[in-house]
This record gives sequence, structure tokens and C-alpha cells, in this order.
Amino acid sequence: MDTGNTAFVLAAAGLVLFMTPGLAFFYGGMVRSKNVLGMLMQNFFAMGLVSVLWVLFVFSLAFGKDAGGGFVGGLGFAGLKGLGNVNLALPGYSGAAALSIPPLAFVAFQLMFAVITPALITGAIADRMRFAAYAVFIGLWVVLVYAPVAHWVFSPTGWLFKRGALDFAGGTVVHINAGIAALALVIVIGKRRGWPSEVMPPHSLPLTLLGTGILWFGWFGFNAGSSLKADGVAAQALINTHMAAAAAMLGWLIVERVKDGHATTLGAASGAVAGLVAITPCAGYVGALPAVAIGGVTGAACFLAIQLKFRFGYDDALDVVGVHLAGGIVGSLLLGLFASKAINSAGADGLFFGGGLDLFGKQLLAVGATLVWSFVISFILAKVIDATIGLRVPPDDEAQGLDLTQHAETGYAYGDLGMGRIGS
Amino acid sequence: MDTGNTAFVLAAAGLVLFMTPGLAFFYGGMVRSKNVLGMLMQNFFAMGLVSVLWVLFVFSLAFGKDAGGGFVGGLGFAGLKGLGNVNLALPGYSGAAALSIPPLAFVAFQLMFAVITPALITGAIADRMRFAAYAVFIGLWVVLVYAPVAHWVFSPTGWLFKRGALDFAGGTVVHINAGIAALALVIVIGKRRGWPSEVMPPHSLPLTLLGTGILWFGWFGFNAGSSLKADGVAAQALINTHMAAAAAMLGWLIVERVKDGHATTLGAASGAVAGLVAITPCAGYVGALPAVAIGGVTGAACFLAIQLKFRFGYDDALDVVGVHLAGGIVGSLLLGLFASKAINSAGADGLFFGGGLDLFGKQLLAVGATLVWSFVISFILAKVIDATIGLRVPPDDEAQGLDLTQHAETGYAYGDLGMGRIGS
Amino acid sequence: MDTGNTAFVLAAAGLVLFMTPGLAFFYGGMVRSKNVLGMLMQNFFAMGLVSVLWVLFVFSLAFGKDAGGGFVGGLGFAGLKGLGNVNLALPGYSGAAALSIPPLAFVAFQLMFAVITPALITGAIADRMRFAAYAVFIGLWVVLVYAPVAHWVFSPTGWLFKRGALDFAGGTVVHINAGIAALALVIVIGKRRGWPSEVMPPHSLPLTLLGTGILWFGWFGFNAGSSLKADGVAAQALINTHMAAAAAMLGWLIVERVKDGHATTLGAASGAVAGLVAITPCAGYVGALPAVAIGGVTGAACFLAIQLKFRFGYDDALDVVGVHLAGGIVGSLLLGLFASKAINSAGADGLFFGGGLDLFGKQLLAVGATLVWSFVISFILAKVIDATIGLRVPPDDEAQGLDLTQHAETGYAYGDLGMGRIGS
Amino acid sequence: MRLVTAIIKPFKLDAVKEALRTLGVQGMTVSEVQGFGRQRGHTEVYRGTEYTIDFVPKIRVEVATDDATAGAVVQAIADAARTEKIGDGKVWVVAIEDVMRIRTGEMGHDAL
Amino acid sequence: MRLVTAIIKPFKLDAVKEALRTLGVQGMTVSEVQGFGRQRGHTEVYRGTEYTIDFVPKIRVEVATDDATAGAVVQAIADAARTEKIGDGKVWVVAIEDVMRIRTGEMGHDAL
Amino acid sequence: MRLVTAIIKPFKLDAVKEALRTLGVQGMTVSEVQGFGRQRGHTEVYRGTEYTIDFVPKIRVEVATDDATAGAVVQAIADAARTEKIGDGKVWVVAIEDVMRIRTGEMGHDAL
Ligand SMILES: Nc1ncnc2c1ncn2[C@@H]1O[C@H](COP(=O)(O)OP(=O)(O)O)[C@@H](O)[C@H]1O
Ligand SMILES: Nc1ncnc2c1ncn2[C@@H]1O[C@H](COP(=O)(O)OP(=O)(O)O)[C@@H](O)[C@H]1O
Ligand SMILES: Nc1ncnc2c1ncn2[C@@H]1O[C@H](COP(=O)(O)OP(=O)(O)O)[C@@H](O)[C@H]1O
Repeated sequence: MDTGNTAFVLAAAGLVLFMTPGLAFFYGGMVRSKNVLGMLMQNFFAMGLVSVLWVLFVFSLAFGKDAGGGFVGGLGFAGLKGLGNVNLALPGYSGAAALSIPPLAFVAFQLMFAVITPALITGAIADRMRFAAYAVFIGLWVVLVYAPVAHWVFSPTGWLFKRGALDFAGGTVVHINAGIAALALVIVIGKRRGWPSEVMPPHSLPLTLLGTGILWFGWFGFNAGSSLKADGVAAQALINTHMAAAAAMLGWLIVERVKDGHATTLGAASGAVAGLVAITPCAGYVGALPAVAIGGVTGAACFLAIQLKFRFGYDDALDVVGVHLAGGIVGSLLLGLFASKAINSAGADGLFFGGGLDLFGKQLLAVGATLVWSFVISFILAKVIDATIGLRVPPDDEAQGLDLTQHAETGYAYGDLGMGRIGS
Repeated sequence: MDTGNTAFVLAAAGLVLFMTPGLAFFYGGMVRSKNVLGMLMQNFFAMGLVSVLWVLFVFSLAFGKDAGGGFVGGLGFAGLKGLGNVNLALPGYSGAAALSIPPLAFVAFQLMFAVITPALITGAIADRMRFAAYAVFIGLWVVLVYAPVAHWVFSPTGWLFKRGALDFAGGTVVHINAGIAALALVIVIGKRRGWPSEVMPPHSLPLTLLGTGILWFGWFGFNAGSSLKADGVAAQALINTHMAAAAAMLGWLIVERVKDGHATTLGAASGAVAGLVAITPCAGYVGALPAVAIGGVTGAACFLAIQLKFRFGYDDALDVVGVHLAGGIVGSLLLGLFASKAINSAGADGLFFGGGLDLFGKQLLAVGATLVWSFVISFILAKVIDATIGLRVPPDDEAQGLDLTQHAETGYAYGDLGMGRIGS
Repeated sequence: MDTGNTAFVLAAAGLVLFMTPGLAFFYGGMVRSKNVLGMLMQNFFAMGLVSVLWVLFVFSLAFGKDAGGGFVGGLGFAGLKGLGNVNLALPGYSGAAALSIPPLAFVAFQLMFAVITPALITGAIADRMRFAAYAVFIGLWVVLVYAPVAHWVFSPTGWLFKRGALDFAGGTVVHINAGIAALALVIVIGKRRGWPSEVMPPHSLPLTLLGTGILWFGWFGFNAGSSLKADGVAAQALINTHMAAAAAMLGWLIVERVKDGHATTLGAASGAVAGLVAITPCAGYVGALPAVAIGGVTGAACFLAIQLKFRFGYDDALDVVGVHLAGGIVGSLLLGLFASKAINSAGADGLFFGGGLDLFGKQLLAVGATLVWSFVISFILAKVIDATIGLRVPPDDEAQGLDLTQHAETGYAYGDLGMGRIGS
Repeated sequence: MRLVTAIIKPFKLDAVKEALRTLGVQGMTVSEVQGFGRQRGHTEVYRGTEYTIDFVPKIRVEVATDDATAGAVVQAIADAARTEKIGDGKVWVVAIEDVMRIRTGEMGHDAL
Repeated sequence: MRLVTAIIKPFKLDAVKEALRTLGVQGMTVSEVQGFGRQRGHTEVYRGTEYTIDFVPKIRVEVATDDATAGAVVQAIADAARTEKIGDGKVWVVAIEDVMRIRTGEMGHDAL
Repeated sequence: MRLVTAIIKPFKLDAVKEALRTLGVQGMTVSEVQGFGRQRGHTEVYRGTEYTIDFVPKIRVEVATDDATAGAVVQAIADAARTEKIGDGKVWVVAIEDVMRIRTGEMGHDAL
């Protein structure tokens, strides 16, 4: 055990935990005020439900002893059995990859990833999903989609990991995975009433910027923490994370300014998040200047990607597809070009660093496998839940807003109108 | 000195500091907008006043050389005298318990506990306490109540510590202590005008959820940091903290849904905080599944506990008694059942782990001692201040709100009505 | 490499990054709601632009091999060339000052300082600066003002550093530097229309208090992190930072209460920030009681300093001059009195600790040099930009607010008036 | 028909609403307003600068009613809203030529 | 001249605005109000305590118009705002003695 | 008695208030409204989608006054609120049958 590495990973776990509230505010500010609590609740609820499932058996499915074929882990770690032993070596984490932190620190760190991934989906289905249906969906989704994909890519015993596909902190496992699931879900649940003709402006951009600040801050834990050591790779990952966010903000703002005539604060926030998404798979494998390039490209690319929903008519309310799916794919593939062993010997050399197209091919495979699995299972889940509980709130409830109809609350009460009575 | 442990405890101190603003927003969102600044101010002011008292002499009372009977520390460390010496051993922290961090890191970490404990009380006396009276109350309270109780329980030379009562991060010292003091204070100060017949809805649940997110995040420092080492116990404490919050959120929401028909965002926030309270004494002494159980039980229990104020007619405005007192008692006693030396050799075995009722008895003693001391002194303090300065704002000021009458400010000015003039 | 120190500095870098959003909210809450996005955008944009310039060449100007005279660094580190090598020793960081962290961790930590320093200026020019002009100004400013001053004072090869002037975390480099630049800029850009006769109250003090909480939290990274080691000096710096904020809050509130009859929440926030500013240069060089004294003095002094703008008629909108310039000078000079080698052997003894006026003289020199350079260059920059792009928005845009005119957005949309149409 | 408009203290709204209910009034429309009058406003202080706000938050209550009941409505509102402290507000009555219930198109008395 | 005041459902504002535009109405003033009437409000729950809110968010639309067009304005608003569900709201008409356009000082018809 | 209602630009409120004060008007009621008229609104852009907002923030000022002073009140408001730019707003006058001061029950002139 190394106290420095342990301190680092525990702090990183805290930072990643903080990202889910950050995401809640990032999204919450963008919806109309009648739906702000619905959005916040969906995100906070993921912190509750997913966490309990994780310790019960989902961690074991993701990082337990491989159950065969590198497809999913076994149930040996159900209830975190035996993981209190600080000297236990997790499957595959041996030799050079041996952990110098208590296994529970790793469990906690990975838990936070499992929480935020389904939470990312909430932005796409904003303003119209029944809370009960949402709860059932993410519960099943972490088991059937997140756990296996995490096993494939993150676990050293996973089939994509073994093939040499690289994903430093979750470009495929987190962003592509959630982004494509979001697309499947919006296809099944359908458009918000009035979209796209009706105006649905953000109700509080300061809230969205608060979320952005928290996400940026927390992402340092997400990416640098994924080194699992407080070392040079972690430092590289941290600075890359920051540079990609910065460059993507500029990239988005420039395109926006040219196209619409204004650089907007929502654009700055959106660009920064897009850059953070794209650098996630690359963080510990590329240099700082490539990180700037990846960020810049992604910022511009995602600004264009979010326009696709109008072309194809799917109501990706807050652009989860446009930012997380598109950004995740851009990052995962650019890694095939920019990766360099000079930065991280545990990584590989991409096309621009003499590695040819080998890594790029592996990245394509990982992206493709994630897209297919996540889309298919998510689509089936959505259909089944829609046919049983029903995914969507009734039209009148949608008009009145999720806050009142799903949670019997209102987000804000600033006025002087003390209009209520106790009791019904 | 171990740099990893030092980095860990310093980071933890920062996280705990951040909890007090978090608490301010958690509470601030629940009051009506005319009182939001009054609430925020009470919390921020604790960061100012308590901190100064702490370095002057309160730290010394709590952790200084025992002045006799394990009841209170001496004044040897007044002004932090001699604590700059990194090799100094604090009284009782020797042998296995020896610190591997600079004493000032310990002082800073404990300081943040002393700040947030009186701040917890603000939720109970919301909307009606004079600012000056509040300032005097918490100033005296940290000296007469917090310091001794911290000495009893936290200092290895304290009488309850010596008896083997366990409190990993402050179930008695922080939560029961503040919760019972809050009850004493609301009994003396009385009900808000209009309570319980008048409607007093939260003015900004997003603000409350922001506070919840910050508290959850900061609590990792509060509990894991209490290991004072970046080790396996810290990792266990961190994951337990998270699991209890998650399970308590679910517990609260389930009961709420059954009883009232809705799962509310305020319920999710309240449940999570209740779980964090209950796990505080247990964090480093129990396993992850017991943490889930403790959380689940507490979430349900606190939802029921907050209804007691209507039965008994005390106006615990934001449920400090229902959440912190009730949750703190539940956690401190359940520790007597779930504690296990297999998790932490420095701990003990509870009833379910072959330790019989021995630990449970010690926990009962610690809970009882804290309840009696804190209630009696807090009640006397409140009475004395009420008789001298006066605890309560005049009725008209209460109607107009604390923001204008105590601080000559208004929380929000969104409108277009530029209605003021410079000068009076 | 030491993992504990690396974990500490990386965490500190994250904390300092988080300060810029914190600053955005601190300022954003103080402006009228029609300008909130303009303020937030200026701060977030600094995270984008300055970061990219930093890795391209500004870091090299500040910390690269001295280009002669200790005035500025060379371009050897442009694009962070060679800094990926964890064993590289940065110029001047050898012997006792040798770093035990990866160079990129140092680069990232210092980057965050470069981001927040120009962002501090935004408070002074609130509500009236063209966004394009702002972007150009800060871009040039970090190159022409920040980089050299950082080299003089922070780099062991800088001329002021060599002379023995002390600045633990940026009293001169950050606060005096930004504060005097803010003064130059407000002189050139002029007053807000209606100032000082028109009422311009803060639109959201809770937002300002959120910023305050984030700043206080982040400042632990700013100051303690500047030790670059998780050691006793870091612990001292952290507790000093906290104590100065606490004492300054009390100092400000007492003077305010005496003068105006009320202790305000904005006063508590302003005082805390003033204390954090003043302790910045002193954090690792003084004891805890001196930190309390420095804080208390600064809190009172800055409350008086912010009144100067009415006397002299410059519109320092949110008191950057009154808080950061005044606080920075007070702290940098008081260090000449309170510094003690007993606290930090790498420091010096001030007047009160037997060092005579020697250190005080050096501090005066550092303060003076920073004042002159920053004011002159900032003034010229402002004049040039005003003559070319134009610093200021047209009167009608100023009346309508920056949010709509600069960014085509509105901060808040709480109401039921769905008043928009898609398309123009 | 008559339109009765009242400016009252915000915390009196519930009392007024109940008074009108008991009178058999089926509907009303209320809104937040700011009042200027004999009742003094308040002062605020930000960083040492004093601001005086002359306006006081009030609630406007509007009730469309028959000519016959207008007087009773005025009286009921006034009685319910009265605190006998300065700032209780005003009630005024305006003649309305006609009222329509949008849902049904009913006019006059039936529209109320 | 006439002042037509309508209380409508918020989401109907755009439809009403367009209807008035097509009618040639050059201007209007709208504001947020809370309505009490046959349409039930809603309940909220905070920590186990149920609150009933009797008021429903509505929009007030005011149009000053010539006597001649007043009837058409009422009709246009009603038609555009009608959903035939309870809570569609009211329209009432009041006589105004005169209108002035502040900018020019024009009175009466020219002021609209 | 008369009720003078004015729709003005928000930043003109202080000027109007002072003008009325100097005229000896003892009270008024103001509220935030949104205006539609000749003055164009503005456009906003969110993630590449352009929104046009046709409404402009305005302030409504209401003054109940004697028949005698009504004209002077209208004039004072108009003079104080005039910028001669489009969007200055309107003032209209309605007859009120009676006014009551809630506090005292005084009617008519004494109620003002
Ligand atoms: N002439 C007036 N026209 C319109 N509203 C008025 C007038 N005078 C007073 N008001 C309204 O009535 C409220 C109470 O009036 P005020 O003079 O303060 O107390 P009182 O009604 O007890 O005399 C004011 O805040 C304002 O909203
Ligand atoms: N007598 C009245 N005076 C003023 N406003 C009224 C009156 N009656 C109803 N309203 C307004 O009209 C709205 C709709 O009325 P309601 O009775 O709910 O439905 P409907 O118009 O279909 O009968 C109410 O919310 C209220 O704002
Ligand atoms: N017919 C009308 N009825 C009610 N309010 C009106 C009417 N016409 C204009 N207004 C109000 O007056 C404001 C100013 O009118 P506008 O046509 O923009 O400029 P101007 O008053 O200079 O002609 C509008 O924003 C609206 O609030």
C-alpha cells in the first residue's frame, strides 16, 4: 500500500462523486423551471440506487474473476466479499498493473463511474419520463449494459482490454455507452410535446455554469485518478484534461461566433464539457499539445453534431448524443492517432507516433462493440418498460411539469404570494 | 511524518471546511426567501467566530493535556503554542495511535468539526433568532459544550474514549451534541409565528440540493479523514459513508412514497443527509453491507422522527432534531451491533460480531452523557441569553424577514423594478 | 518523485482551478441580473484562453530558463517541450528547493494561478466591457504582465526572488498585479452609466456566498499547495489561510456594524475574501496568531479602502482595487513584520521576529515593482485596445445588459411567460 | 357589472380569499405589485452604501362581480384585509361593460 | 375607447398574440397573475406535510382599443384562448376615457 | 374619481415617481409587465437555435386620483417618462366609482 496513491485515489473518488450533482445542475439549468426538480432528482437518485446495486453485485460483474470469454465477471465479489483485505489482488491487476491502494479504494472509485454513467442519459430524456420508469431503467441498465462493457474495457481480463483497445477513463465505457443508450431511449420515448416548434429556453444558465465548474473540477479526479497512482501519468492526465476542456471551449465559441454571431455562455459550457468527454479515453496516453488539438477539434465537431437532431428528428433534449456520443467517438478514435508510448509506456503508439493503424483499428472495434451492445440492450429495455410500466408521463403532466406531477414539489418560491393551505 | 497521510488529512480538512457552506445552502434553500440570508449568514459566521476561538484556546480545551478526570483539556496549547513543531506528540496519540502528520494538520482538521457542529443548530431556530444572540450563543457553546464533549470522546485521554466508547467521526460529538442543543434552543426560543398552521415552503430546492451535493462530497473528508491515515480503514470509511447515504436516500424515499404517494427531491436530500449522519460514528468500524443496513434503517427512521415535532409541538424548523439527533442516536447505537474488529482492529466487536452487549452499553453511556450535558448547558445558555440580549427578533421583524431586519439586505433582485435611491 | 507530495499538488491544482468558477459566482451574484452571464462568461473564458496560451509559451516565459537579468524566462519550454520527463529539474528548483513532484504537476498548478489572476480583474470592469475587447486584453495581459511578474517573484531565477522578496502564494504576482491592472482599466474604460447616483444592488447574494465558499475551499489549494510538499509548512499555510479569512470576516463585520449599524452577509463574504488575499503572500512564513492579526487588520482596512472609489471617482464596480490591491499590499507588507524563520526556515525573520526592516524593504521593492510594471503596461494595453477595437459597449447595450447584447442569452427564465418564437 | 380591485398586504391574501369564498365569490385574480404610499419602505446597505427602497410588496386582488354584490365584495375585502396599521391598502370599483367566460362564451352574470 | 382585459392560460399566450396581430392590433401589455376559480389548484408535499395551492398561474392580456374594434378583439382573444377545459379564463371590457402615446403625446385613436 | 394607468420603460420609474410626488400624489401602485408593440423585442441563441422574443419589459404605474387632478397626473407621467424613442408607452384613464382606504374605511377623496 502506498499512502500517497491511496490518498490520491480516495480524493479522486470524492471528486467523481461530486460530478453527479454537478451534472444535475449542468442539466437542471437548461430545462424549464417546471422541470428542474425532475432533472435534479433523476441524477441524485442514481447516486442512491446504482451505489447499492454496485456493492451488492454489480462491481463483481464488472471486475470480478472473469466468468469466461472476457465478457463479464463472476459473482465472487458480491457484497464486496473479501475486499476489505488490503492485500488482495484484484483479477488482472498483477505484475506491472498491480495496485498499490486498498481494493476498497478501487471499488469506491469505480463506483462513482457507475453512478454518473446512467445519469448522463437524463439529459436526453428530459421533461417527459416517468420517475418510476427511470428508476427501473437505470437499475437494469447498470446490470445489463454498464457492468459488461466496463468488464470488456476496464478489467484487464476483459476481451477488449486484452485486444489492446485503450480507454484511459471511460470514452467507450462511460460516454459512448451512455450516449448511444440515450439515443435508443429518445427513439422509444419520443419527442417532448411542442418540440421543435415551441421555445424551451434554459431557466437558469448560472445553474448550468455551476454544474460546468463542478464537472470540470471533478473531471480531474475522473481522468487523473484513473492512473490509480499519483505519478507522472496522473499529472499528464490532469493537464491534458484541463487543456482539452479549454481548447474545446474555444473551438465551440469560434464556430458559434462565426455561425450565429455570438459567443454564448451556454456554448462555453457545452464546449468545455465536450472537450472533457473527448479527452477521457486519451488523458493518460497523449501529450499536452495533442490534448489541445483533440479538444479544439471536438469543440467544433460537437457544435455541429448537436444540429443533427433537427435533421433526423430525434429529441435529444439537452444534447447527450451530440456531446457525449459524438465527443466520446471523436476522442476514442483520435486516440488511435495521438497515443504515444513516450507519454505512457503502458499505452501504445498511434498513427502519428509511428504505430500505424493498428491501435486505430482496435479503437474502432471497441467503439463499435460498445455502440452495438449498448444500443440493442437499451432499446429492448426501453421497449419492455414502455410496454409494462410506461416510459412517459401523460400529456397534461408533461404540460404541468415533472416537478409537480412526479414529485409534488416546486423548484422555486421567490414571490410574496403565500398561496397555500396545510392539508388537502 | 508521512506525506501521503498529510496530503490526505489536509485535503480532508478542506473538504470538511466546504461542508459548512454546503450546510448553509442545504438549509438556506428550505427557508422562505425573506430569510435566506439570515440562514446563510449564521452558517458563514460560524466559520469566522468559531475558528478564531479554536486557535485561541478551544483546541487546547478539547485536545490539550487532560486537566483531570478526562473531562477537559488544559490550556497548554492556547494560541496553538508549540504545535508548529512537527515532531510534537499530542496527548494520547502515542504508540499505535501515534500521528504521522504534522500536529497543525490535525488542529486544522478538528477545527472544521468545531465550526460545523454549532452551525448544524441553525436549521432548528431558522427565521426567528436575533443575529447578535446567535453569535453569543455559539461562541459560548463551543467553549462550554463542544470542547468538553470533544475531549471526552475524541481525545484518547477523554473519559468516554478511555471507557471504550466508539465514535469514528462524531456521531455523539457532532450530531447528537448539536441535535439535542437544537432541541433545547427551540424550546426556549419558541415557535415561528404561524407555525404549524401557516405554509412555509422551501424557496429554492435547487439550492438545497446543491447543499446536499456539497455535504455528501465533504463528508468523505469528514469520515474517511477521521482515519488520519490514507489506509484501508480510510477506504472502508469512505465507501461506508457513501453507501449509508445512498441506502438512506432509498429508505426515506420508499417510506415517503408509501405514505404520501410521492418520492420527493427534498426527501432524497433529507434521506441522504440522515444516512451520512448515522454512518458518522460507524464509518471506520463496520463493513459495507452493515453500512447499507444502517443507512436504510436510518432513512426510514428519520422520516418518521421528523413527524414528532407536530406531536410534541416544538418547532424544529428544518428538522435538526429529526435528522441529526435521531440519526446520530441510531448510528451510535447500531454501531454497538455492527462494529467488527475484522474491519478495524482498533475498534471492537458489536453484538452481531460476537462482542455481546458490551460495546452497546458503552455506546449507550456515550449517547446519554452527551445528551444530558449538551441539553442542560444549552438550555441554560439559551435562558441566560434570552433574559439578557433576547433570543428572538420582534414579531414585525420576523414577518418582514431576517434578511432585511438583521442584515439590511435582500437575497434576490431579479426584477426590472429599480426601486431604490442612494442614501436614506 | 514522492507520491504524497504529487497527490497533494495535483489536488491543489484542482482546488485552484475550482476557484475561477467560484470567483465567477462571487462576482456574478453582485451584478444586476441583466449582466450575470457577462460576468460568468468573462471568468469561464479565462479558463479557456489563458490555459491554451500557458502551454503554448507563457509557462516558458514565467518559469523557463532565465533569458537574462531575472526579468523573463526563455522559450525553451514552449509547448511544454521536455516537461513530460518526470526527472527534469526546472530552472532554479535544485538543492533544497528541488521538486519531488512531476514537472507537469507544477505546470498544472501554476497554470491555475495564471487563469485566475486576469479573471480577478473582471470585477472592476463589470457591466460595460465588450467581450471581444476583454478577450484581447487578458490574452495580451498574461503574456506582457503576468508572465514577467511571475518570473520575477516566483521563479528562483527571478530578480525579486533573488533579492529575497517573499511571496508565498501570490500577494504580488496575483493580487497586487490584478488589482492595479484593474485600476488602470477602470480609469480608461470609465464609469458605468448612472454610477454612483443610480442604485445597482446585487441580484443574488446566495450566488455570491456560493462563490465565497468555493473560493475559501479552493484557497487551501492555492496557499497550502504553494508549499509544493505535503509537509508542516503546508499545514501551517492551510491553517493560516483559514484563520486569516475567519479573522478578516470578523474585522469587516465589526467595522461595518459600528459604521452602518448592520453586519451584512455581503460584508462577511467580502471580509473573508480580503483576509484570504492578505494571507496569500504570508501563508507559509508566519504563525497562526500573526495570521489572525493579519486577517483582522485587513478586514477592517479593506472595508475602509472600498470607500476610496467614491472619494476619487473611479468606478471599481465590485471592489477589486479595494479588496485585492489593498489586501495584497497590506499582506505583502505585514509579511515584513510577521515573517519568522521558526515557522519556515526557507523564509526570513520580519521586524517583529528580530529581522529588522531588511525584509520589509524587500517587500516594499517587490510591491513597488509590481505596481509600476502592471499599471503602466495595463494602462497602455487598455488605451491601445480602446483606440482599436473599443473597450466599451454602446450606451444602449449597457442599458439592456451584457447578457443579451454580448451573448444573446438571458440568465434566468423563471416565469410562465413563454414569450419566444423559434427563428428570427 | 363591476370590477373590484384591491391592493392589500401580502400576508392578508388568505384571509381575503376565504372572506370572498364565504361570500360566494367563485373566482378572483391576484398578482404581485409594489406599493408606494404613506407606509415607509426600508433601507438596505451594500458594502457601506445605503439604499432606500420606497416601495412595499403588496398583492392586487381583482374580482369581477355583479353590480348587486359589488358593495358586499368591497366590504368583505376591506374587513378581511384590515390591520389598522398604515399600508393596509385600497379598494376601488370600476364599471365593466361585459364579461365573457372564454370556455363557454357565456356573457355577463353567467360568466362569473 | 375600450380596455379589453383577458385572463388566459399561459401556454395560450402565443396563440392570442398571433390572433390579435392578424386582427391588426398594434400593441398589448401582458403580465403574470395567479387565478382562483373553478379550476382546481394542486398539492405539494414537503417532508410529509401536504400543502394545497388553490391558485393557478395565468396570464393577463390588456389591449386598449377603439370602441369599434373592441368586440372583435374580445372574440379573437376568446377564440384563440379557448381549450374548452375548465380554467380557460375570462375577458372583460372597461371604458377608457382617453389614451395617450407617451412618446408623441398623441391622444385617442392615434395613440394606439 | 379616476384611475390613471401608465405603461412605461422600467428605468423611467424613478423619474415618474418623483414627478408624481412633486405633484402631491400620495400613493401609487406599480408592477412588472411585458409589452408588445412597435418597439421590437430581441433575439436569443441557445446551442445554435435562434429565439425571437417579441415582448419588452415594462412597468405599469397605477394612480387613483380625483377627477380634477387626473389630467395633471397624466401629463406629469408622460413628461417624466418620455424619451421620444419608440416604446415610451401609453397612459390611459378610467373612471372609478369609488375608492376606499382599507385601514380607515374612508371613501372617495379622503381615501387617497
Ligand atoms: N393614489 C393611489 N393610487 C394607487 N394605489 C395607491 C394609491 N395610494 C395608495 N395606494 C396603494 O395602497 C398601498 C397602501 O397605501 P398607504 O398610503 O401606504 O397606506 P394606507 O392605505 O393605510 O393609507 C400603497 O402601497 C399603494 O400600493
Ligand atoms: N370573478 C372573477 N373575477 C376575476 N377573475 C376571475 C373571476 N372568476 C374567474 N377568474 C379568473 O379566471 C380564471 C379561470 O376561471 P375558472 O373558474 O377557473 O374557469 P373558467 O373560466 O373555465 O370558468 C381564474 O383562474 C381567475 O384567474
Ligand atoms: N393597444 C395597446 N394596449 C395596451 N398596451 C399597449 C398597446 N399598445 C402599446 N401598448 C404598450 O405600450 C408599450 C409601448 O408601445 P410601442 O408601440 O412599443 O411604442 P410607442 O408607445 O412609442 O408607440 C408596449 O410595449 C405595450 O406595453
